[in-house]
Amino acid sequence: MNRLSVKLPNLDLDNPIIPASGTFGFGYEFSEYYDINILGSFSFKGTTLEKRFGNKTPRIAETYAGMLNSIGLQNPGVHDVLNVELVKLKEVFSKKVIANIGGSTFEDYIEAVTIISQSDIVGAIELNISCPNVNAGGMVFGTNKDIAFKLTKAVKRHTHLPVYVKLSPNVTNIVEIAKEVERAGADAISMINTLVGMRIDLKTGKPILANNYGGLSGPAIKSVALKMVHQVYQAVNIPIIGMGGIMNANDVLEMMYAGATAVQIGTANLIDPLACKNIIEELPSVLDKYGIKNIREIIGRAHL
Amino acid sequence: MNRLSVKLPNLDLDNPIIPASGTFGFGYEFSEYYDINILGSFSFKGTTLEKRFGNKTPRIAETYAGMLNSIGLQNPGVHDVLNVELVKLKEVFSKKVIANIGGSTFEDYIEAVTIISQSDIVGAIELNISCPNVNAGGMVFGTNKDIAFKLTKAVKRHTHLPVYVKLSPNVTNIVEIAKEVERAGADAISMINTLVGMRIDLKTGKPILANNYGGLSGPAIKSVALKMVHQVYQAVNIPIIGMGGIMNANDVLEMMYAGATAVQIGTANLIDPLACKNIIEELPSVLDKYGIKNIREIIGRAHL
Amino acid sequence: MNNKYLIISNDLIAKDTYKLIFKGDIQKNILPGQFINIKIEDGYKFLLRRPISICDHNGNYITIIYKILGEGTEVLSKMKAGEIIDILLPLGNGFTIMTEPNKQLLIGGGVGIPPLYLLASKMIEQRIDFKVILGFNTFEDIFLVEEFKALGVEVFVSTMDNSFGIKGNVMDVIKQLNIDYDYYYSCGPAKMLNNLVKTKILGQLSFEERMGCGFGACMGCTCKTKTSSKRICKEGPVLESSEVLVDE
Amino acid sequence: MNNKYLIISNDLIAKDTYKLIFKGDIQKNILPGQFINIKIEDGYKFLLRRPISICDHNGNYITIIYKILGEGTEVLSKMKAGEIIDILLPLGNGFTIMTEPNKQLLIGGGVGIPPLYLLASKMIEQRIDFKVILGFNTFEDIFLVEEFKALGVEVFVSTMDNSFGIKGNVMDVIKQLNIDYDYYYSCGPAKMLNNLVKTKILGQLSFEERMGCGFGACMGCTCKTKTSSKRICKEGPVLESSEVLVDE
Ligand SMILES: Cc1cc2nc3c(=O)[nH]c(=O)nc-3n(C[C@H](O)[C@H](O)[C@H](O)COP(=O)(O)OP(=O)(O)OC[C@H]3O[C@@H](n4cnc5c(N)ncnc54)[C@H](O)[C@@H]3O)c2cc1C
Ligand SMILES: Cc1cc2nc3c(=O)[nH]c(=O)nc-3n(C[C@H](O)[C@H](O)[C@H](O)COP(=O)(O)OP(=O)(O)OC[C@H]3O[C@@H](n4cnc5c(N)ncnc54)[C@H](O)[C@@H]3O)c2cc1C
Ligand SMILES: Cc1cc2nc3c(=O)[nH]c(=O)nc-3n(C[C@H](O)[C@H](O)[C@H](O)COP(=O)(O)O)c2cc1C
Ligand SMILES: Cc1cc2nc3c(=O)[nH]c(=O)nc-3n(C[C@H](O)[C@H](O)[C@H](O)COP(=O)(O)O)c2cc1C
Ligand code: FES
Ligand code: FES
Repeated sequence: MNRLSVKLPNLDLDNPIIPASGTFGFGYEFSEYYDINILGSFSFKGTTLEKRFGNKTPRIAETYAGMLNSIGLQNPGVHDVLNVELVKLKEVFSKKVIANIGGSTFEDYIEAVTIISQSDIVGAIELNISCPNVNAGGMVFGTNKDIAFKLTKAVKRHTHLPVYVKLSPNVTNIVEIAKEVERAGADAISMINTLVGMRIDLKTGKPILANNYGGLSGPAIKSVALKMVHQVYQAVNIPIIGMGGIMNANDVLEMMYAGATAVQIGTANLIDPLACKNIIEELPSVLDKYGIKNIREIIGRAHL
Repeated sequence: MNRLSVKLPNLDLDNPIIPASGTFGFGYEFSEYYDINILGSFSFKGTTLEKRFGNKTPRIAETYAGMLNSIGLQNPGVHDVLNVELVKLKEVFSKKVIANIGGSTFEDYIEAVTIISQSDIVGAIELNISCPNVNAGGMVFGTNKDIAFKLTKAVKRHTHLPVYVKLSPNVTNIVEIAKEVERAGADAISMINTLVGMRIDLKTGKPILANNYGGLSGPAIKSVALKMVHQVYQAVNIPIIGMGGIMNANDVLEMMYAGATAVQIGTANLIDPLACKNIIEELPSVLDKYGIKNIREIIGRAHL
Repeated sequence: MNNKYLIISNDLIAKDTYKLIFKGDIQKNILPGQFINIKIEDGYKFLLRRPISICDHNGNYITIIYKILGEGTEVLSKMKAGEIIDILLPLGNGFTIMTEPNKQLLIGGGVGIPPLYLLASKMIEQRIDFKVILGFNTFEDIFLVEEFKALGVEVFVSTMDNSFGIKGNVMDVIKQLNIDYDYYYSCGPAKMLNNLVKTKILGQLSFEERMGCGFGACMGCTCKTKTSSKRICKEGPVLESSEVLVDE
Repeated sequence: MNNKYLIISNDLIAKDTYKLIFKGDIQKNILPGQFINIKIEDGYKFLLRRPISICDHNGNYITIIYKILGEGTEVLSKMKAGEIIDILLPLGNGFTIMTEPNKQLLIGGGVGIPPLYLLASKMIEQRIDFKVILGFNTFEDIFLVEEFKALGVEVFVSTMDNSFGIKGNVMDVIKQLNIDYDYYYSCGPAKMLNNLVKTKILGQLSFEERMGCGFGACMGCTCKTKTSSKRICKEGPVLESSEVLVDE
């Protein structure tokens, strides 16, 4: 085993770097920039049962050290993802991917999960119960521990794949929700999705986003993500995939020290399409710098 | 009335600029830098019934576009604040101030409020139910709507002064809490206190803050604060004092567009002791730039 | 992939408007109407890149023209020859030059004008006949007019305040001078583009949208067309008039 | 108040260690042991200022010596003569020079050494007799030794790895050379300061703490003393040994 490899339920990763859902499309377009097979895995764009256009534009605003998005789960629907997108992906990617699934009702989630589970390149389901940009479902499910429990349990019954549940940071007590989804059978926890924020255009006096509010991501949220991963690590026994503002290899280490087994990189991909490649290449020398032989040994180090 | 003046319950402000609690001490030390009488008002360091040393150091960490603090309400106790600090302040400041009061129990809060209400330079109480850095009371009170309701109601009975309640952003539903404190008789809402975050030292592998977690403030949280102010503005009828990441006059406008009647400036004071002075001086030209005659007309403009 | 480029010059050419020339190892084919995406600084104050159209391209040199519109472009305007900037390029689809129509028009408004310059050069190379209409707000805003003329094409200029050329916008020019055209290429304010689509005459229009990535990854810039949805940064910024949904 | 200063020079003087001289309208009285607080850049990547001790002061010129310890000091090390930096100064209480004791010692460790240089100069001006002990990790880290010698005082140097001078830390120097002293001024690693306090000999010690503001506003740097609590940035960084709580 190489010094960068880590294990998630049903996924053996060559390294802990996973592009985050929504910031890497369905992956194949990034092979214009580099051979994406160097990635640990990747989480594809949030997919729903039916095709969705998403919200009106503007969907993007900038804020200090962060960005807001209100995409609203634009995606071609799970059938097209299975039959078109993942087929294109297979031509350039030989590893397993993580299927990020959203929905408005329990039935939607279950059906989408059932369908995507047929794909032989999907290694795990990432249950997105934390999208702040949709009216029904999404974050509403992820901010209520009982719904989160029930949905996780229901989805688990409909797939042979491990289910990673992606949590929202927009809650009073994320530990409580993490424990509930663990109890419901979740195999791992992905955290954090975006915080909710807004920007206002001083010239027009109107919110910049057509949808008013959007999800805040990028360096601005890193310390919040670290704290929540650190907290949840103490409360659950399943692995955590940490994310939020990771921009470089140092940030990867910090997130793993907090308790993450692997990390996802979101916003950084949008600013530099080579971000994940650069981070993977940077990692060995950063490990050397801190005298770390093997990246697995640092998971949760801040708790020692 | 000048074009910058605004009104809060019992406070007529020459301008909407108020240094935020915890970032301006008890004010008088800033008169080394400028005549603090130019301020709208100011909110003094969170004061508790008894004297408090606060948490162990390190109490400060930096993060992208933000800082973490875990001061833990260090203050000399309400008696010394009344008899020493405010006496020194009166020598250099001729306006009314806002008394930021913290506590661990209902009794603490009530007694501290009763005592500080005797001061003739205190114009309003700011009930801090959102400090993330204390074990008992603090944020625990501010994240539970029933406790927030009861505490506000109890405090209201013990002071002739208006009570502004300072809310925590670390909640699933801030609107719900804002409505409850309004129902309990709050005269205004101050928001937001800090988000909770952490940083880890890569060399030692330990959290940088002795207390592990701290409150995140500064530009990183501005978009979150704007969104919460915007939401609460739609739900309550009492004025909002907005804060979170305001660094310049543009940020002031944006916060007032979102719905704030006045603003507090926190972290900016720490980086530049002249921050509030600069912002006050910048305001008229920024109003001119956007064709605003009078700053009162922009409160809540983003809702039109 | 090395995204570093050397600034050759960065000069004020009209009110708040700058012309920046940079140089680098530009291996790729550049089409008129494509854009670049600039990282304003290394830090995270301006986290996102700023999209700017390619105005001219010559071997390893690219020219852009941009207006100070906010804080990012303001910082950009202060950069000096000799400094290095981080740019992704070329992005987007670009204009497709049509050879059939014989009364073609290039219609540009304000900072929508720059991409039409490279288009005009290419059309001249292909010996296509066309006219150019450029609309500005006021005399002080005017730029690139001389350069278009130097290409040897007929150029009509309008200003909203009648401080130069014909009074009004580009549509007023067409009406007043009774310009006859059977195809157009356009870039400019959304309202102008919308009015052009309404004419039902066929053409290509370049749109602006707030972008997360600029290269197709985030779905931040998607717009609905008559038949599908398109990412302005990838399947755009140039759309055919026949597919554009009109804003009534 | 204008916090802008001009960098005169910024040179590598030992491993990862830089000497920066800047100039400005320095009206205020500067005491040895006081510090400055530097804004590394305009943006918000490094939001907080970096505190660095004043090493030397001469009219409108101030010298600091700093080590690259993280990202902020790394960026600082790349700044060049002619650039402007934003600095708050002077901050903190500084050392109080004692005239009574007649076997005084200046004890510095690593990047704690710089403030002792200005102190030494002032003590010489006041014709006070003293010796200097400077501790480093290794030969490559050594700086300022020649400058101290040039003041005409006796200087003892130690290195942990025995690559230069006496082997060990400053306490080892005192023991080995049997140096007799009745008062000291010290700045250096927390452990060294703690050991000095334990000797029970009287002296002044300069402490480091992570700071929010550096000028007393945030209570970020408070430490407990025997009788009260003090802000390292305001009632410190220099504390008297008699008030310091020992860490056992
Ligand atoms: C495909 C394309 C081509 C463009 N070509 C040109 C050109 O050739 N010349 C020129 O002057 N301008 C052009 N623009 C507009 C230019 O991108 C904006 O003026 C610029 O991004 C403003 O940045 P700022 O930091 O000054 O403004 P801010 O308002 O401070 O920027 C904040 C955020 O909003 C975005 N933003 C603000 N206004 C716009 C806008 N109109 N379009 C897209 N994003 C915006 C910024 O990119 C940034 O992410 C083009 C835009 C697009 C999409
Ligand atoms: C009163 C005082 C005087 C000092 N004098 C000197 C000096 O003369 N020469 C010198 O080389 N160093 C000195 N230091 C230490 C210097 O402040 C830190 O090395 C520097 O802040 C590190 O910044 P960074 O961005 O490189 O590190 P980072 O780790 O990236 O900084 C992150 C944050 O932590 C703070 N921080 C990190 N280490 C320290 C530290 N040891 N002390 C205080 N804050 C820290 C930074 O200021 C910043 O806010 C002094 C510190 C204090 C408190
Ligand atoms: C443009 C954009 C689109 C996103 N879409 C999704 C999505 O479809 N599903 C999901 O679970 N998270 C989505 N996210 C959240 C990210 O996966 C990630 O949780 C978040 O951005 C924090 O990581 P970062 O700070 O590295 O960006 C999206 C984020 C961005 C910026
Ligand atoms: C060092 C520090 C100390 C603080 N102490 C208090 C406090 O005592 N009481 C309180 O209500 N808020 C306190 N706060 C929170 C601020 O008043 C303010 O709500 C928060 O910092 C957000 O504003 P900003 O981003 O402008 O700093 C403190 C903040 C900082 C940075
Ligand atoms: S801006 Fe990201 S897809 Fe177009
Ligand atoms: S650093 Fe703010 S009080 Fe000392």
